[in-house]
Amino acid sequence: MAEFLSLAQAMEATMRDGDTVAMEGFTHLIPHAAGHEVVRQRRKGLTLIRMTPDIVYDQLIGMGCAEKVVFSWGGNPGVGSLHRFRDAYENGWPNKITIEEHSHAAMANAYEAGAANLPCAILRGYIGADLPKVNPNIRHITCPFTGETLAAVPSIRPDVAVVHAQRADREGNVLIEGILGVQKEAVLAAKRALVTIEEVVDDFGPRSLNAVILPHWTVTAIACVPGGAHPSYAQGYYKRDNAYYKAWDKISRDRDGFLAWMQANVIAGGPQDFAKYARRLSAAAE
Amino acid sequence: MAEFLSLAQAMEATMRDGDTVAMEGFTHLIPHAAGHEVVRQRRKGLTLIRMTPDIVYDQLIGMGCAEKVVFSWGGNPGVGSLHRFRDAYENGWPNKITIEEHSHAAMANAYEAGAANLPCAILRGYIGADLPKVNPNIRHITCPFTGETLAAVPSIRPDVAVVHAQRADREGNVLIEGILGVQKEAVLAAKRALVTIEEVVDDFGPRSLNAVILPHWTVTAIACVPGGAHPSYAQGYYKRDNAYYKAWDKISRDRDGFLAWMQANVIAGGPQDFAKYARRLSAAAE
Amino acid sequence: MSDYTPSEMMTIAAARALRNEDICFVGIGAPSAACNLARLTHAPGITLIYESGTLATKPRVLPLSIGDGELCDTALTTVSVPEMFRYWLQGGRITVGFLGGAQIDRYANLNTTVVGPYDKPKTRLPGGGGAPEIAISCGEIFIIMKQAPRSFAAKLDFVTSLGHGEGGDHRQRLGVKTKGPTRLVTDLCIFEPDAETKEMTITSIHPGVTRDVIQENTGWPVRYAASVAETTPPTADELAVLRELHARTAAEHGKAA
Amino acid sequence: MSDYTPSEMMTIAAARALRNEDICFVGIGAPSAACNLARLTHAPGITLIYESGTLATKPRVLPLSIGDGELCDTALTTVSVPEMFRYWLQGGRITVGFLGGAQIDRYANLNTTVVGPYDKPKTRLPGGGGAPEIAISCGEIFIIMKQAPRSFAAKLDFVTSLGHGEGGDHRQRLGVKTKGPTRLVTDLCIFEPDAETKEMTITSIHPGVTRDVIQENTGWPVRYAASVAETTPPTADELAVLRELHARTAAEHGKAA
Repeated sequence: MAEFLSLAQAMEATMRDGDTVAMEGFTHLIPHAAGHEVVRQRRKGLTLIRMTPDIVYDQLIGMGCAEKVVFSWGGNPGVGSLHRFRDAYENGWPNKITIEEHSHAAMANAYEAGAANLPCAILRGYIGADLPKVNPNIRHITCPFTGETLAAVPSIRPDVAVVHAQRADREGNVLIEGILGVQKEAVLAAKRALVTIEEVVDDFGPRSLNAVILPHWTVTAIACVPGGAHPSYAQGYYKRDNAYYKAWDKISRDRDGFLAWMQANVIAGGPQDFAKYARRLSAAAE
Repeated sequence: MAEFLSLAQAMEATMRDGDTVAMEGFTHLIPHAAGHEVVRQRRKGLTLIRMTPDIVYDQLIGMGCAEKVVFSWGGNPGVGSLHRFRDAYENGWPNKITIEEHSHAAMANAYEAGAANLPCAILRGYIGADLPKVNPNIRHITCPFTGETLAAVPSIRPDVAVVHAQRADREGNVLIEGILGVQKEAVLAAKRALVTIEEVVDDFGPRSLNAVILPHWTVTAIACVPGGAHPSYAQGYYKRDNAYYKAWDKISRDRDGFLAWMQANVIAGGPQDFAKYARRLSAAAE
Repeated sequence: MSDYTPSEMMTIAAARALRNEDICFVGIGAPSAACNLARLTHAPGITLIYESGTLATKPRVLPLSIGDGELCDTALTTVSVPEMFRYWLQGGRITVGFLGGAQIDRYANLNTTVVGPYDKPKTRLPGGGGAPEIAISCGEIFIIMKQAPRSFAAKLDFVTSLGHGEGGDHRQRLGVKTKGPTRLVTDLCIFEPDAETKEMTITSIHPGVTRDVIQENTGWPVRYAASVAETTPPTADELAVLRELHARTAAEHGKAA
Repeated sequence: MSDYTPSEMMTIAAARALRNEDICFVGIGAPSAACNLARLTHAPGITLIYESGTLATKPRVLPLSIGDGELCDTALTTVSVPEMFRYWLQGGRITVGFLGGAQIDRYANLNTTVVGPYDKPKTRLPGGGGAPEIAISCGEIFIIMKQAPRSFAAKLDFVTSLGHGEGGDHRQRLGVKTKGPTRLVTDLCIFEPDAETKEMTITSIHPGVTRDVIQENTGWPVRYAASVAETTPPTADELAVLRELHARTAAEHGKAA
């Protein structure tokens, strides 16, 4: 049953050191404010799962929160590498991390299977590709009807899912619209779910009969953090901050520069900072 | 690429004798007008697939169109038995039919797997139940990660899916809303798809960003048949004709009475009849 | 309040077992009446889900079918049927599933498939529908059925959905982690599974019902719990709300559900 | 029309291969420019799908990311990412998938994973993303990549996605029924697979490009088809539409994509 909490309280209530964590978002609705809270609360030893780890995971990795990353495409979209991810993986700074690498199709299916409470997902995948040679979590089953060999991957069952959404009503039901990614699946696959939102509304009012809504009893904690997806975006609220993604390349190249930036912008900051980032981009969103 | 045709032409273009056919609808949006067209065109030897075969399949079976029914719950909802289905299965009138019986979960998963172009679906199902003893299409696989035994069923891949929907735009994209059932999956799992609709609109106008829409290139033929779901209903257009469902029990009990009714109401009728049935119920739908 | 029918007593006794926090998978007929009665009385926060995909629906009147427009109109949202069975039922999100059946045995296994041999049935019933997976995926199962000697059968012709199997730890041995049938409410009494044997055992008898009548309507020698209560009769409020619900339903549909 | 860049020639040559009836799975960057150019010129009916779930999208400007709001705003509808990969990609609904990569070999296998050993990479690349299943599930694959000796490699360090494998009938032997890479468009020329060996073979050379330059930028001894055409240079219309698209994109994003 969803509880409305401050972001700090919501994080304390849902995420522990050593947890397997899925902070999802597919370009849209990436939970950046929640990521910063993880840094401020100095969580350690996390296994970070995400199809498309980008800046928010680069920040967590660089700050030493992670010990493993499960992913299918890791980069700063349209810009280049994730320097902190690479530095940790290749050089062990600030700590060594391991990786488990899949394809998008496999991870999307693995989240779907997690939401469906299955132990594994099956797909027609990875044929002729090298990933099964390096990832022991890609196995195969035989269709008992046709004899076809299909790829199988373990379902994703995170300890915590963290997602950002547009709105919650007073009961704590959460509405998501636009590019949905795998957020609904991540929440339903997880033991606990933290949702940050743009705003609380009395009720959702007139809407599609088939609106994408997470009922309040699927969510552990909700924190209202306007702008909480920045530099990602929230459809109907504000646009993607492309300049930030480009700037990150420079900020993150250098360990000291990275640490200084994190100190100034994350450790010394708070969720209230996100509203002003988003405000700058909201006029353009109309 | 969807073609707009008369119902008769659309049926000629999509369904052949001996086809495997899924005419789906979960209480809502059952394609009754299309079922009547199958009777008028005297299709034979069909394998009829549906989670919840009800009146429309009772009519097809009684008129000798079917040789097999694949289903998970067969009855006249809230009323009782399907007398024509039972007479065919138990007494071979007008011809012997065979059955393949599943659970709802298995069929829903089998449609889903068909839409996903997989040869089979896996589910945690049928445990402790007798259906696997009588249905050789319920088999098992072992999860390659946990060792858990899971049920497997073949995916459903019909030759033709027939569904009813609210609206199409001029390009032939089809919008469905309300109780969705397995119609989207049935269309995507099928080789050919016939969609009857309540109305054609210039475009769908403002709508949910995540509206349930079948793109025109997933549909073979569209026939505009207002009221075409009657005695089922179309959300936003007209209500379910509960009296018809109750009346069917009496009409269908007796072979001669059934044949006389079909002659008068189906053979001698046409898709244009459905608009007036629906009109009677549409005031109440507001 | 003595003027009520056995059917009303059954619905009200079933409704009382539901909790405000329950996420309930509702079947048509008596389960639907019981669940909505609970929602309109002591459990206003209960979440009702119908297999047609309607999540958290609050129908003003009882639906006649599992997919009435009323269920969709008053739902939080409506999902596809594959999603309903995958994410919500198999997903383990349902606390209570409500089942009925044509036949039940002493371990609350249910038959809604055939009377007689499967291939040459004496009576062909509608089939399992959602029941086989409702029976294993919901946290627990409540069953609501009128008692009669043929429907409360010593042996089922066909097991459509698992109850406690052959009793004892049979569910666990099959790898099933949910509780199974924890309550069977009839028009005569309430059964609950014995802690050890899992045989459905009478824990409460509805007012005015005798043990002889119960035995006459049960196809096996019934067992009673060590202490057997008398079911609290319907309160004036329970009866009023249930009757208003039926009256609204009749006015809407032209005939009581 | 002689005043155009090799990159413009590449995009335009790729766009021309797309048909009005195609259902196209579009990647960011050059594929996105080519697909939208096709839509704005000879293939107005083409259906563009991005893996973020946007079906039949018609962006006014090129997206910077695979999930820009513009893609969703102008789409017929947007589905979840699991649905995109299950029903639409694996579902066999896509006629053409557009890929690029860091490295390609003569059989159009692609590497976007690592340079050097997987466990101790010289360069760690972003990874496969959608490519492993795009490569096997789409009806055919178009590849768009600038040529350079290191990226057109004699041997890949890692096969991220299957092209024609080891050539010949290797795809069929792996049970794959789709065509695989049928066209590789570079800034210098166009390759198509040899009918027998499936080695990517040059069928058209862009105007002004010499065979020496092509070989200098290819890590294996290139082969030419029996008849090699000269690529038709960009038309005035193609160039104008492409440049307007980039100008609109620059105005929207502050910088050309």
